[in-house]
Amino acid sequence: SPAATPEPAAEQPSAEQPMEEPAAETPMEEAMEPKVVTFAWTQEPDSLHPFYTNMWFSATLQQLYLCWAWEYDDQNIAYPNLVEEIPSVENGGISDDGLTITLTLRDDIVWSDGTPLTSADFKFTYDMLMDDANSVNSKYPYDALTSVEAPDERTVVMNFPEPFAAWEANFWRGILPKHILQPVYDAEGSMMGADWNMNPTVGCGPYVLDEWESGSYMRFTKNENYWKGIAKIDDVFLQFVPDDAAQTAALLAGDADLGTFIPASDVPTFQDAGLTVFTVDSGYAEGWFINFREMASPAIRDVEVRQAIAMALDRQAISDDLLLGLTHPIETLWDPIAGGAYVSPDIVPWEYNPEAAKTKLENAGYVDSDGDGIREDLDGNPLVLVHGTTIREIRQDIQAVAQQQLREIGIDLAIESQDSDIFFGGYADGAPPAIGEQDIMEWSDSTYFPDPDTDYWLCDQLPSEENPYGYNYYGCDEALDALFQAQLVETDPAARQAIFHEITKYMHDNVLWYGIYSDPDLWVVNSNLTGVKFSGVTPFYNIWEWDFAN
Amino acid sequence: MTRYIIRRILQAIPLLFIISVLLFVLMINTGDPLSTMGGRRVTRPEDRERLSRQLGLDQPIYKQYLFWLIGNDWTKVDLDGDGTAETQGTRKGILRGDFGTSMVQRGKEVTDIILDRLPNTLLLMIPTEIIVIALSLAVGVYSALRQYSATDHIITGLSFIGYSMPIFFIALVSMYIFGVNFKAWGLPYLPTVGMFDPKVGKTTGQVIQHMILPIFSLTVITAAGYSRFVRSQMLEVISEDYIRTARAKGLPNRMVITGHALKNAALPLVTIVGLDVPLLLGGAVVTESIFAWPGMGRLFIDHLSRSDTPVVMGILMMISVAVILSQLITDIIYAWLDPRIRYS
Amino acid sequence: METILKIENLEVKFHTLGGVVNAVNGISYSVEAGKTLGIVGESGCGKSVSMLSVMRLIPNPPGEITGGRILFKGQNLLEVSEEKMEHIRGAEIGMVFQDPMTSLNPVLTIGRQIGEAMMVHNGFSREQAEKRTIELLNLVGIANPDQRIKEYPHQFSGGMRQRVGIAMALACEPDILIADEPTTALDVTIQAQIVELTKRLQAELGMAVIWITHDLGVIADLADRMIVMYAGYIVEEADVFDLYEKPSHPYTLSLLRSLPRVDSSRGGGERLATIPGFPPDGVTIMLGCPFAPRCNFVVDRCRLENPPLIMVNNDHKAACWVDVNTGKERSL
Amino acid sequence: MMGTAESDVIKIQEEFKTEALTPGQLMRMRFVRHKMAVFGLIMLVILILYSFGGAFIFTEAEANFTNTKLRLNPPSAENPFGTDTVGRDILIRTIYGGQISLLIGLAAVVVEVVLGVLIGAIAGYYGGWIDGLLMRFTEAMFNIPQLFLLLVMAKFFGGSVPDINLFGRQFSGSVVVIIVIIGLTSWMYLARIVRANFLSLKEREFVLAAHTTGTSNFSIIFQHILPNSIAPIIVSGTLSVANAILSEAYISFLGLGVKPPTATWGNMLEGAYNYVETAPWLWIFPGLLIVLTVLSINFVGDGLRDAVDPHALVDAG
Amino acid sequence: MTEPLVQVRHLKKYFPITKGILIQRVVGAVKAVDDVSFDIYPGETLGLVGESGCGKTTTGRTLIQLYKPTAGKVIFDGQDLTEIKPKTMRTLRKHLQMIFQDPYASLNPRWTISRIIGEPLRVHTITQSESAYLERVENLLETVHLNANYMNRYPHEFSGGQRQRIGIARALASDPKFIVCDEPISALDVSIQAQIVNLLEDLQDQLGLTYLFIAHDLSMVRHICNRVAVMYLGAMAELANRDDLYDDPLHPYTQAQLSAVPVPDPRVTRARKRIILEGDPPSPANPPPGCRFHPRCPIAQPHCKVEPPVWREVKPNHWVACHEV
Ligand SMILES: Nc1ncnc2c1ncn2[C@@H]1O[C@H](COP(=O)(O)OP(=O)(O)OP(=O)(O)O)[C@@H](O)[C@H]1O
Ligand SMILES: Nc1ncnc2c1ncn2[C@@H]1O[C@H](COP(=O)(O)OP(=O)(O)OP(=O)(O)O)[C@@H](O)[C@H]1O
Ligand SMILES: [Mg+2]
Ligand SMILES: [Mg+2]
Repeated sequence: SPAATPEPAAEQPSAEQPMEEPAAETPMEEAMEPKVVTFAWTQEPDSLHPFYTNMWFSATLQQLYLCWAWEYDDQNIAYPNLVEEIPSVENGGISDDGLTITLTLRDDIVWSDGTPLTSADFKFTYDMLMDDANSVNSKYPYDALTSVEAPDERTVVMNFPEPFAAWEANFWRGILPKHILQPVYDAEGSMMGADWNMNPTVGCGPYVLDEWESGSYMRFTKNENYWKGIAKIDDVFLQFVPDDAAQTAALLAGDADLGTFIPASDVPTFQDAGLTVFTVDSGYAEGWFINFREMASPAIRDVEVRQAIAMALDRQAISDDLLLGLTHPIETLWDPIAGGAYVSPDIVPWEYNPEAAKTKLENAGYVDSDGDGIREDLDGNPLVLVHGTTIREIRQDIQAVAQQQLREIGIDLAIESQDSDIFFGGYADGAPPAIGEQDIMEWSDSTYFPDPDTDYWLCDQLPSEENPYGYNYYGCDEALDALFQAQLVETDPAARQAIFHEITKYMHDNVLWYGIYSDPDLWVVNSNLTGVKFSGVTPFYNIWEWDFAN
Repeated sequence: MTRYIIRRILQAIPLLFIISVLLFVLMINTGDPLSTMGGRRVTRPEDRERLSRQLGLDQPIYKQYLFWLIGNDWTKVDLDGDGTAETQGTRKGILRGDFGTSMVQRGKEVTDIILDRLPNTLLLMIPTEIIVIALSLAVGVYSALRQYSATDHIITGLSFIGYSMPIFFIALVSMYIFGVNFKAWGLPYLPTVGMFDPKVGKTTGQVIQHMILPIFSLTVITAAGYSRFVRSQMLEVISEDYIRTARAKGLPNRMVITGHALKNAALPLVTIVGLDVPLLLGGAVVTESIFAWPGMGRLFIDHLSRSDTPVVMGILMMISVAVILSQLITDIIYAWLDPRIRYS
Repeated sequence: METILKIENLEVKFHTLGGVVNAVNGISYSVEAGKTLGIVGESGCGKSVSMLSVMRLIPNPPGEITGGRILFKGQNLLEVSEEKMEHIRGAEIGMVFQDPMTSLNPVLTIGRQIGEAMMVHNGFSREQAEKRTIELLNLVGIANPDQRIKEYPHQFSGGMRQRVGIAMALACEPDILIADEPTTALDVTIQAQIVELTKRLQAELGMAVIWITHDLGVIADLADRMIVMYAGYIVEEADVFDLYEKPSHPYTLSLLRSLPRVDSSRGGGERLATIPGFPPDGVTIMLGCPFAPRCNFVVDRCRLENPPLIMVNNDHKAACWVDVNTGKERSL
Repeated sequence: MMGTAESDVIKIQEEFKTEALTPGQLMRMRFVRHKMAVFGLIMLVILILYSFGGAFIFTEAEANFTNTKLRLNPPSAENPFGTDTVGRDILIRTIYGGQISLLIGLAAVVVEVVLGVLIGAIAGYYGGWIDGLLMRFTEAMFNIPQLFLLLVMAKFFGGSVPDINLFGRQFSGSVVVIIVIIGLTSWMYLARIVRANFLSLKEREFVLAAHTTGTSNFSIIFQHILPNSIAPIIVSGTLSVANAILSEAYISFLGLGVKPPTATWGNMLEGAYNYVETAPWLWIFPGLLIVLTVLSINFVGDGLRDAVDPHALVDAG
Repeated sequence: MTEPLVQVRHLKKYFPITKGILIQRVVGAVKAVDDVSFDIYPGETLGLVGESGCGKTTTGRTLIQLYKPTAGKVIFDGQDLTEIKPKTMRTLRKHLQMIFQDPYASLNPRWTISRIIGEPLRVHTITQSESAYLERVENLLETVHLNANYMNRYPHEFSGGQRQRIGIARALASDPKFIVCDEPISALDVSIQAQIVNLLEDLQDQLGLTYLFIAHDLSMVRHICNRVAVMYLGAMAELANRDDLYDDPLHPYTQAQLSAVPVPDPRVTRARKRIILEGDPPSPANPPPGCRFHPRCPIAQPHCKVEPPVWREVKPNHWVACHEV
């Protein structure tokens, strides 16, 4: 992707200039006129408490007002933030048996109100997460620990019952300020109702929340106590816009300096208008999850049919026409992760070849015996598959295209779409994917990015009466299950990579997951901003370095 | 009168009960607020199971309703999933003024969420309603008095069109003309989204500018219906016997219209307005969505789409109460204006 | 005797979907000052329409006065300006309507409704009007008038409302009071009250009264002169005693014969005389006399030529080719 | 003597009986004089021809034919109404969308009328506590703004509904859902009208006469009262069609309506505000068709109302 | 004297005034008919007169069980109608018919004449075949002097008088013994009233019918009835043979009523002495205590205000409810 690699470094020096120029003319006014960067935000965060929201539009903001133990750079490589260094076997941070991880905190880290940030805050964070009274959104991965200890102010010790390969990508994403929340917890028995959740005016990021007017805007102002250096831009202003069109308009008009989740179709317009577009891999991939459970259509459980489908969809056209070439077709869920390091090099991508697909179906015994254009199996059952997805324009567009292209090879795709809270509802709610009503399910998903782990295909995650919330909507494949179980406890990176090569090859060739396109984050930024970099994990990791060029 | 009011309020209780049960059952069986809690990923089963217990979503529906209605501070709840309820509940229930807390904005009081938005909605709706009433009275009466004149035909035609137009269409068209095209033609154009331009800040001038298009759209639609109503009322009234009596007394036409016809014709409008006013609290869902007005309508849509039962129920119950109160107030105003009711 | 209202060849039509209704077909008569004229006729024969024409209150559309003159104190009311007409209505001609339930404005006080005409026509102040209103209510026999002027029509019974209607019509002391079936909706005992009241008021105030009714009993009590209408025509006009003694039109004659009387038993078994058939609908244009199809005295001429009002006796006119006393065709 | 007199009566009556206009004739006359109603009727016929006749020129496959290369083309000779986000021809989609929109309008009203008439009739006829209960329920439904109720219901029924096959065509199951929920949320007004009508008709003397005769309640309801309530039901039903079409448009506009690939005028507008500036043809054409249809139906409904209402003022124009 | 065909004993009909929504509370009652007793003999016409709202219609309708009586008995042909089973009542209905006041409202506008007239035939399966049915309808039309060719027309094609004949034909269809005529002529034009009255009289002669003739036109009642009952505010004031009542009314209300009736003869009517009653009748929801008539009565005495008068037979066949007679 051409726009993916801007050269922000080159612009760094120029950042100095505006500071001086106006200062010389009107020093008073310059001091009073704050520098504000405006974000056009199409979804209003529901909460700013890191454990009460998983909303992307909220989590993304955490680098503004919170801090993680380690964060990720624009290559999605972790670098130490609150810790001296990232634990490893080599530096002794990880015990040889992989059951203990020890963190050593920096000595200069403080909360925005000046209170030092210590291991007590880490321990408090763990305690809060584990306390049922708090009803946090997710206890993962902390429920995999046996305990967290804080032997001294700067040491945090994590104890595991068994090795946990994916620790780096999952722990210590946001530390809670004990001195703020402990009193609330003590008073109310829970931190759920704390004012801080919506109004985190104390944090440890480069900014702190200043004001949030529901439905309108949110303003962050710089943290004067930020230990890495005070941010150059005074305020970050989030303007909530109702939809993509409003966002586009605001960006084009210069009313906003930054926008995200823009429709691909608007990208050329932005580029023409001189705005910078960043394409940042965040591990997400749009794909078809195939249902090969026993309630699925017999046809979709036939590998030949799946392979035929894989050859029948012109994914390149979708990327080129519907997504204006901003992305590309992919083969596995792991394509966007670590530069594809987990994808088997032996994979041969599925080519768009309707004729071959037809032949494949023909050979597998699916012929159109009644001349209606739809093939039937040997028993005369027509080849009808149900494709479901959530309500989103691009997905519904892809459905329409797929329906037509599959019809060309004689497969009738019945398409349906639901609101995501219904689509992803549990087994007990009768949600279509959970109960296995749909043969093909499309959405965009990721692993525990940047870690390749996922437990979607584990056999014990099959939804059922007993396990109503199980989220393996696809099926249990013993071989695949074994591979996924093995990588989970494999702490040697190379060995783990090898397992994933096996997984990806197996899933690709059997078409258990069919990739449509890589789903990177798109950021549109005012070209006047300097120092702008994005990470796929911690997008605003260096926002304190951003500034306005003249 | 006080007895009448008390009786009416008592009568409202079963009504509200039916409404709340109906809506609650619909909402509880609609989508799962937990399913989207994982953000862009599907929520983990362990978390779902735990949260549904901790938020009480695993309870049978009648219990959920009961807790919503009267709270659960009289009983214990099982937070840790060991099967024994050990923690004292904290909810007070809607009857004691506790609308609960939002599911998706965990910990945030529904009351606060609503109160954040209500002023914005009222800011849009009250001027609209005032303009609509004034406009439709003027237009309706004028049109009725000149029945079958060219002006009447034009007004009737226009009001039919306004009445038949989905609000989103007029909103889009007005956006397209006054926002997009006026800008393109270099004319002074109107802002199309939000309440104010963040660059300028939330000044009165800004807010007024941003109110113009939504109010315009709402007015076109509502005034069309109202003015048709006023016109037909007026036509009906001027064919009444008592108008003939007034004419037979030799009153000049103007007095007949203003002194005798207008009050009778405008009276039924009170009922219509009374029916509509509470709906204003709900905001114009569509208008607010299109113009990005941070009001109740958008709040409703946002929380409905995430199955946030407490907030959705809060909004709907607030509107229902408002509807009932407003019917009561309408009756009182009507009685005050209409002697036939006042003295019976 | 002074004639204050003279109607000449009045013609009124209504344009309806079913066709043009000829409601009034060229009627002429006059009203003398201080006297009571009774107009009787069946429903739909044009009684109300002819009176509303005098007030120029025919709803237009669909109604239209297509011909004739209405001379009130010498001026043709069909030609005066609307403003002038407003001064005549209420001030010089008062009108009482049939249905006391609907002809008062439900949302205005009785006091206001009676008083406003005086404020308009006589230039009274509010206080003056109120004072006079109280007097008027006293006059029409409503107790506690100073209380009741603050009340609304629905707080009055039917008979009371009709009294209010009369007070309203009399407010500006008109020269003519037109009463359009003012007692039809009322019970006999109440009817008797209103009749007595009207007689008393006429004696006190000396205005002319036009009393429309279809009840030949009530009018016998009240009228000085009588007009009988049928299908938009006047078929007979006479002094009241003359008319009942010597009805000269077959319609009047049969009507009187078909009425039972409360004061005498005609004994069991005696049948009432009947008028066969039913009145015409006003749309169908008929050749000849409109009553011919129902008439016992019908002769050939009746079916061809509509008879004019003929003086049959001194001051007694009838529109019939036949002399009902002899049963013979008149020689005209 | 009596015999002859009375037979004369008959003879004379027959002779002079003018052909009275039947109520039906009068209604037709009043309707035809209502110029806007006639205009509405003609427009409606044109719109129906457009939606159903158009199907003889274009196939449904063409309506759903995607060509990603033709994405968002403005109106041109090949695509008179332009193309949508996946390159489908908007003209053809409005034809097929029109069928569904009109179908929804009509079918929803059938649901509405059945519910409204049933509830209104029972409440009005039996009165007492049955009436109290039903009317309380009606009032409760009335108290929730219709759009809100529609949205909640659309959500409630928004799970997976299998496609249906009708007249040899495949429809998204959500069409049925939308029909049902529009019907479920709009019967209250009709129920009130019917109830009021029943309340007044049941006291009418011909109904009392039927009671005197010993006629059963069932016959009284269905043979005496209901046929006499038809006029207001038809008027209200006609106007409801317009409302149902609008309701469909509203919920589809908000994304809770009929699911693709089945097009409706409403769901063609979904997300239209994203294209106010960039692709106005995407929303102008279906939007205009909705306005025209609703307008025409409202005209016709208004004409019908005047036609059946004997109190309606006589139109001189 | 022969046995009465209908015996009405202490008949009461109160219409509850209710308030409340789910649970209807009765807060009062319109005492439309309050303790009324009288007999109707076979073959006679009993007139029932009184001011508007005094309960005439309610009496008639309660009598034939269109309204369920609040209390009292109605004995028809030896059977107490208030106690028999609904099913028996339905079969009995063919003997009890009613003619209504408003000829426009009393015929179903959507039914043809033959269907209207034939409804009792079908309900009581009086005619077995379609041809018998048609024949009977034709007969009935002829009985009321209407052309049988009109059978397939609709009510709107007829004038008021003709419609009233259709109503009468329907009432006759099931061969009733007893017909309640509720102001059958008051909506008709003067020139038509006599036609209908004559028809009713002829039918009575031919078919031996018994009528309860409700009217407010005292002149017509005098013409058609054998006996006359006067009602005031839900109760009986006086009941006597026609000439007794008209020539020698005992109750002050009857006297006032009779004196108020205008006579279509100027000489007579102007010579008559009128008793003009003060005020209007009170509301039946809240009747005055004691004698209901006392507030308007010219001869009221103090005890009239407290004590309700007894319904008594002061002369043979002359009943009255007044303290002062
Ligand atoms: N507004 C109107 N539109 C159409 N026709 C009318 C109207 N007013 C009166 N007519 C017709 O004019 C004719 C005369 O009516 P008018 O009201 O004068 O009768 P009437 O003698 O007063 O009868 P009633 O005793 O019923 O009051 C009738 O045939 C009637 O149908
Ligand atoms: N169905 C009913 N519900 C409540 N009140 C009723 C009902 N029917 C009659 N009434 C009341 O009962 C009283 C007697 O009414 P009814 O109709 O019997 O009088 P009426 O003598 O027949 O009068 P009219 O001469 O006007 O027909 C009136 O006050 C009336 O309002
Ligand atoms: Mg009249
Ligand atoms: Mg009656």
